[in-house]
Amino acid sequence: MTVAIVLNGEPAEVEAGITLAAFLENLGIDRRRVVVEHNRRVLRGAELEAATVARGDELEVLQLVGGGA
Amino acid sequence: MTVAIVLNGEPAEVEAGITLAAFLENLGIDRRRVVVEHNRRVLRGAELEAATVARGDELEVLQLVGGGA
Amino acid sequence: MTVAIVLNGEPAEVEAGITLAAFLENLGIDRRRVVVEHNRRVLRGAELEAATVARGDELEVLQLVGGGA
Amino acid sequence: MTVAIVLNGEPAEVEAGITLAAFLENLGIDRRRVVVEHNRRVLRGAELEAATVARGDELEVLQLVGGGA
Amino acid sequence: MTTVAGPSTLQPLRIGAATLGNRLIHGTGRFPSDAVLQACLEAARPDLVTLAIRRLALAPAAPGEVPQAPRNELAGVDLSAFTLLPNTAGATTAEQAVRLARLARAATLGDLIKVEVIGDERTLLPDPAGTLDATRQLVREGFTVLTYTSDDVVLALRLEEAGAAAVMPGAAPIGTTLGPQNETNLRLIIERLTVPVVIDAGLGVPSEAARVMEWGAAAVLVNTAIARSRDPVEMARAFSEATAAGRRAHLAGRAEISLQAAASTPATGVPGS
Amino acid sequence: MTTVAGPSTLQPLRIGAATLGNRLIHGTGRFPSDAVLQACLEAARPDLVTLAIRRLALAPAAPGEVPQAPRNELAGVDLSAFTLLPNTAGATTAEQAVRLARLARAATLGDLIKVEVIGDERTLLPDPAGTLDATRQLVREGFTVLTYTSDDVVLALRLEEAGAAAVMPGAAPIGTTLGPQNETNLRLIIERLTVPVVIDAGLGVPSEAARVMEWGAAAVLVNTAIARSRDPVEMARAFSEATAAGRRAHLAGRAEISLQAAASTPATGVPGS
Amino acid sequence: MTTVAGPSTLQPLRIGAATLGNRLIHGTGRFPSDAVLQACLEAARPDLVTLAIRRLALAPAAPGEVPQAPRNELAGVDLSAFTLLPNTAGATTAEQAVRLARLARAATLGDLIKVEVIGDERTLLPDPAGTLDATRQLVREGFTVLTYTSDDVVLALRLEEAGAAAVMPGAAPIGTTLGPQNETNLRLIIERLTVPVVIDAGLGVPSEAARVMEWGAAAVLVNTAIARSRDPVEMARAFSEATAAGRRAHLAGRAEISLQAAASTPATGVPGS
Amino acid sequence: MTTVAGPSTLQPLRIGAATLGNRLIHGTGRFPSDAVLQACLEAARPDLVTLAIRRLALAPAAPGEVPQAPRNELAGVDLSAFTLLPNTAGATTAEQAVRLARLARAATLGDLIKVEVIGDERTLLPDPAGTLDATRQLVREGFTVLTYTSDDVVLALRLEEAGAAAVMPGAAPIGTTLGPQNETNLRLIIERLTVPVVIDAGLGVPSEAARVMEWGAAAVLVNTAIARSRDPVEMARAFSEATAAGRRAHLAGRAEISLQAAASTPATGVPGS
Repeated sequence: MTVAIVLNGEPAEVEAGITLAAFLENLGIDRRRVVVEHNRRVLRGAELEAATVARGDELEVLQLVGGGA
Repeated sequence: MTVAIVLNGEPAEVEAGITLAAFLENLGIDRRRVVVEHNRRVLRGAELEAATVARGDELEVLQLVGGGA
Repeated sequence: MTVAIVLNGEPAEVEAGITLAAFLENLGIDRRRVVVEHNRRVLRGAELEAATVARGDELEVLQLVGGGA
Repeated sequence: MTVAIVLNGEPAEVEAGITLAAFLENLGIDRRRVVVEHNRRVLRGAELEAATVARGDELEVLQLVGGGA
Repeated sequence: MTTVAGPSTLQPLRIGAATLGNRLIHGTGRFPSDAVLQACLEAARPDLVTLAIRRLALAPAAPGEVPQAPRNELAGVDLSAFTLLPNTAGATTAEQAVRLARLARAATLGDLIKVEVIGDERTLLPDPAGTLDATRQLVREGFTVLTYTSDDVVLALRLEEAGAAAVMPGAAPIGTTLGPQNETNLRLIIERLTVPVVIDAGLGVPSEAARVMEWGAAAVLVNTAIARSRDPVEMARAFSEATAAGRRAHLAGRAEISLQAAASTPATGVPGS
Repeated sequence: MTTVAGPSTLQPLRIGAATLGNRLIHGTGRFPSDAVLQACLEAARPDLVTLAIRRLALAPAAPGEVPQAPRNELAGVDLSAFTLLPNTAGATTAEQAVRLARLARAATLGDLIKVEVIGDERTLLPDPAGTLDATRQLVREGFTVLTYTSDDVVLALRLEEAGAAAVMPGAAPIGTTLGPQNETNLRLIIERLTVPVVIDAGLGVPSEAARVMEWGAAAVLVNTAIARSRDPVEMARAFSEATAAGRRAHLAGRAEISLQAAASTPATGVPGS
Repeated sequence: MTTVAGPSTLQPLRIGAATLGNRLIHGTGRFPSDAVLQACLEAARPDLVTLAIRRLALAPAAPGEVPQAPRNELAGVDLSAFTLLPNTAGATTAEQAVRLARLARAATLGDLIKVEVIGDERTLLPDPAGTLDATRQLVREGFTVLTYTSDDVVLALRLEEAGAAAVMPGAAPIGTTLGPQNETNLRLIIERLTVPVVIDAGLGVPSEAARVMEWGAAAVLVNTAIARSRDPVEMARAFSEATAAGRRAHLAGRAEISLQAAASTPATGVPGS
Repeated sequence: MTTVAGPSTLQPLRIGAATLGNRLIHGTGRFPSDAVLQACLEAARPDLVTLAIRRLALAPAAPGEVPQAPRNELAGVDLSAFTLLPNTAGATTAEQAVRLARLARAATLGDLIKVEVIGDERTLLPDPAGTLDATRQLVREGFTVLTYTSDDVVLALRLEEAGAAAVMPGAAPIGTTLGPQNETNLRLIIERLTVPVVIDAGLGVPSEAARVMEWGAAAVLVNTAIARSRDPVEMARAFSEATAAGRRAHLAGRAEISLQAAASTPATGVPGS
């Protein structure tokens, strides 16, 4: 069963109750290279194991990119 | 009898109950060349005849001066 | 009979012995609007009546034009 | 016996017939640190041994100094 | 012949109720005397004149005497020919500026106000937040607000959004007469805003007034550069002429800059060449 | 009252037999048409007008026909109101310049000549040696010589020593309209020379004319910046105004630059401060 | 002999936990490739490197496939040698900047943040109010805040009062490489602030980096001028050298400007003179 | 990976027999002491060093005593590591310059000569005719001539035609440290000449050395700006670094100036935007 969330500003369907750690792993994303915001709260390290996704969640997955000004 | 007021930021004694028009006249000030603020309210024209001075009033008498920036 | 001269830097044939005044008139040139150099000598006014063209002469006919720098 | 010369633009008396090498030595000047012009001719090395001073000579003794522009 | 050189007239600038045929706004401070100021105004013939509002100096009276108000420096000046633009100079907060503006409205019987909120006593440069707040408040109270500001482009945009009738970026710090310091920003402000942009503060010589007018400024405000000239009257006249010349040049459109030299005289037809 | 603002008149500049009430010297090349040029002259009202001398184009006549001279671009222009300043433009040697000057004297019936000896076809910058030689020769022949030169200070001094009646350093390469490139040198030339210094070539906008006049230049020569404006007539007028404004400002004396800000409005007497 | 020329070392700059031996802060955007960026960093050897934070691009997966994250442009770059300065670029409000800053803290495991709140999409110039609000909020949250701002002097003072660890006025609009536009304001900011002033945005060539360092800037941030050079690696090296040279010159103190020429060679002792 | 950042070496400049790995030519006049000069040379490590030639001061001897030559200011300086570039400073005519050059050749045992013929004692600006004549004569005598000149473009072309091995336009009058006054002319000279162009005289700070090198100058000559710094040794080092940085930047090619702002950080992918 999947639930509807907003992922990086776009509607997405994800497995209900999945941890964020597992979600990233499923997408093939290296956790050490991204930073995750879950419902406007930034998650760090072990918090990704604990947090699970629920219907309507807002999820942001970001990374460092080149930039100057 | 006089009352203590604040006139242009300085303590002053003025005749109790005097109208602002009379007050200016006593000082030899031409009403048409000044603008008066009475307890933070700007008075115009005939209002000077009506307004009277009471203890603790704040009175400002200002004029246009040269200026640019 | 004509003779070969150099007119404004170009070879030209003109009537032998013609005065410069007549030469200009033949070309339809208003004498008051030009200045004439005859063999490197600038001619003024009446000199145009006196000077005649001979074989090999260098003749320059110039005028004022727009200019600044 | 001395003769009058012009040394660096000033009148001077020097021993008649002295060589330029000896002249410099008498003044305590290290030949390697100066350059000498004798009657507008620049002398080099051994020429100082050969050249002798005569009445009316113009002698310039110069050196390198700090400079930029 | 299609081009005829008749007398040329420049369109006036309108800001609220004010109409500026002459786009030189003339200050009235720091003049050697009121006589000189009067003569300057007659020479420059501005339409809009700035002034300030200050406490009347009430001389302490000796016992039994009536206190005397000292002579006002504007006393000898006939201001009736001009539209008056009082400023809020002296204010360091939005509140002070609003208070001064209300007093100025009563004194001039007009709605024009030049908002000035100083943020730094050393440079007399404006306070961004206070300037914006005062502008908003005075627009709400129905004033025609002309706001003195820095050359910050975004702040100028915000002032326009806040309802300023004109935005007045400084060329350089007040009173320095250093001339325009940031051509890029001043031109960006002129280009981006819809309301008139008046270059205020720091102009030093008439050529600088002409220059900013050529960029498209709607008007200039000049005070110290006139008042502190050796000959203020002739300088006032010169600023007036130069401002008009700059406006005219802006409308005419400058010749394109060429990095290649080009003779203005024909290259051919030279004898002996 | 000691200062009175009556109508102000600027003293004219005299160079040889020429008298310049208007210190804008107006060029006549590169205009869109003779009608536009005529209108510009009516708008700017210069006293001194430059022009050049060139071979009459003698169209080759068909057999049996009289050859026709093409219409001269100055044909429709009434030059009678102006003093004429012919130039030697086109010359690349002193000899050519002298030859053109003699022809110009016959054509204009005047002794004024603007010496111009170009040393580089790409930049049209003047040849120092040729310029100096031509100046010397023409002074000897009794001309009133105004010499176009670079911004080289020593060369300008040498031209004065050679007898030039005026020295005309370029602001920038001819026709570029880049504006004054070397303030230091131009000001040094103005300061060091006794004869009038006329800024020639490369001015782009009226504010630049005003600026060099403020430095103390005696006059400016403008051609391309007017001729290539979108509206040459209004631009001519603007240059005329700005030149006068700059002269006036020079005489009035600029306010001293202050690195410290200074209010033009009194600092005291502000309520609530 | 009192002066000895041993090897010279410049004191490092400290901003919060960061120590900058090299006062060139190096950007990482707009490079032709990550290989070129890596080479630039090796050539310039900066201590502090800026970067940004952005959404991971999550490619839509075909049915039954795992979606692929595209290659990150920083992938091949070893950032371990540098202190990281993430920015809030992309924010147009204080709220967005704060959100990006929190994410950046998690991503870099550091407290340094470069606040950037854009107020105008066309010029990318900063929003005064949003910039100040974001600075205040992030200081409260314990960040070491370096704030990008305009050349507005009073705003810079307010940012210092708000607790900014460094203030970063732009030389010119971001990405233009126009170089410093307002020397007066930049120098006033440097002079008036106690915290380090870092010149950010708009520098175009190494000489401009040297110039602002000579004025007393604490550091410079350069990105586009390196990334868009024909040879970014050599340009990175040149900026690094020029920044150090400018710092050194600032400390050494410039020779006083003389309006009078003065020979560096003795005037006397010349034969035949 | 195609771009590798190995150590970078700049190609040396050759002028006659001289090879300049370091493109800073170092002057030796006006230093506080020979010890400081020595330390500067050790810090800057130039290849080419200028000096002058002057009459030995022959102190008048008391009767019976040998006159003493005073200590030479270069006495404590080891010049053996450098190629020497004597100048003809002090000359005001071509003849004097030629005479000094011949003496310098004997003194330095080299053919390099910097021609300098001053045309004006107040500004120390060069005499065009004398400069050109001296150059011609010394080229004929087999010297490698580097000629100091003004920023006059045509004169620079003539000097190249006359056989100068390098042409050295001044940035500003000698000793002023005003920095480059005429970018247009200096760049034209650099662009038009085939021989190396060395910017001489008037540079004030290292950023200006970098700037003219960025334009494509082959080298710079600096004296007063180092000698009159508060810390000449560090200033010498800074000029050396900045000159190299400017050269490197010239070769790398500057990023194109954009009048449109452009973010160096990606515009998309910002949360909450």
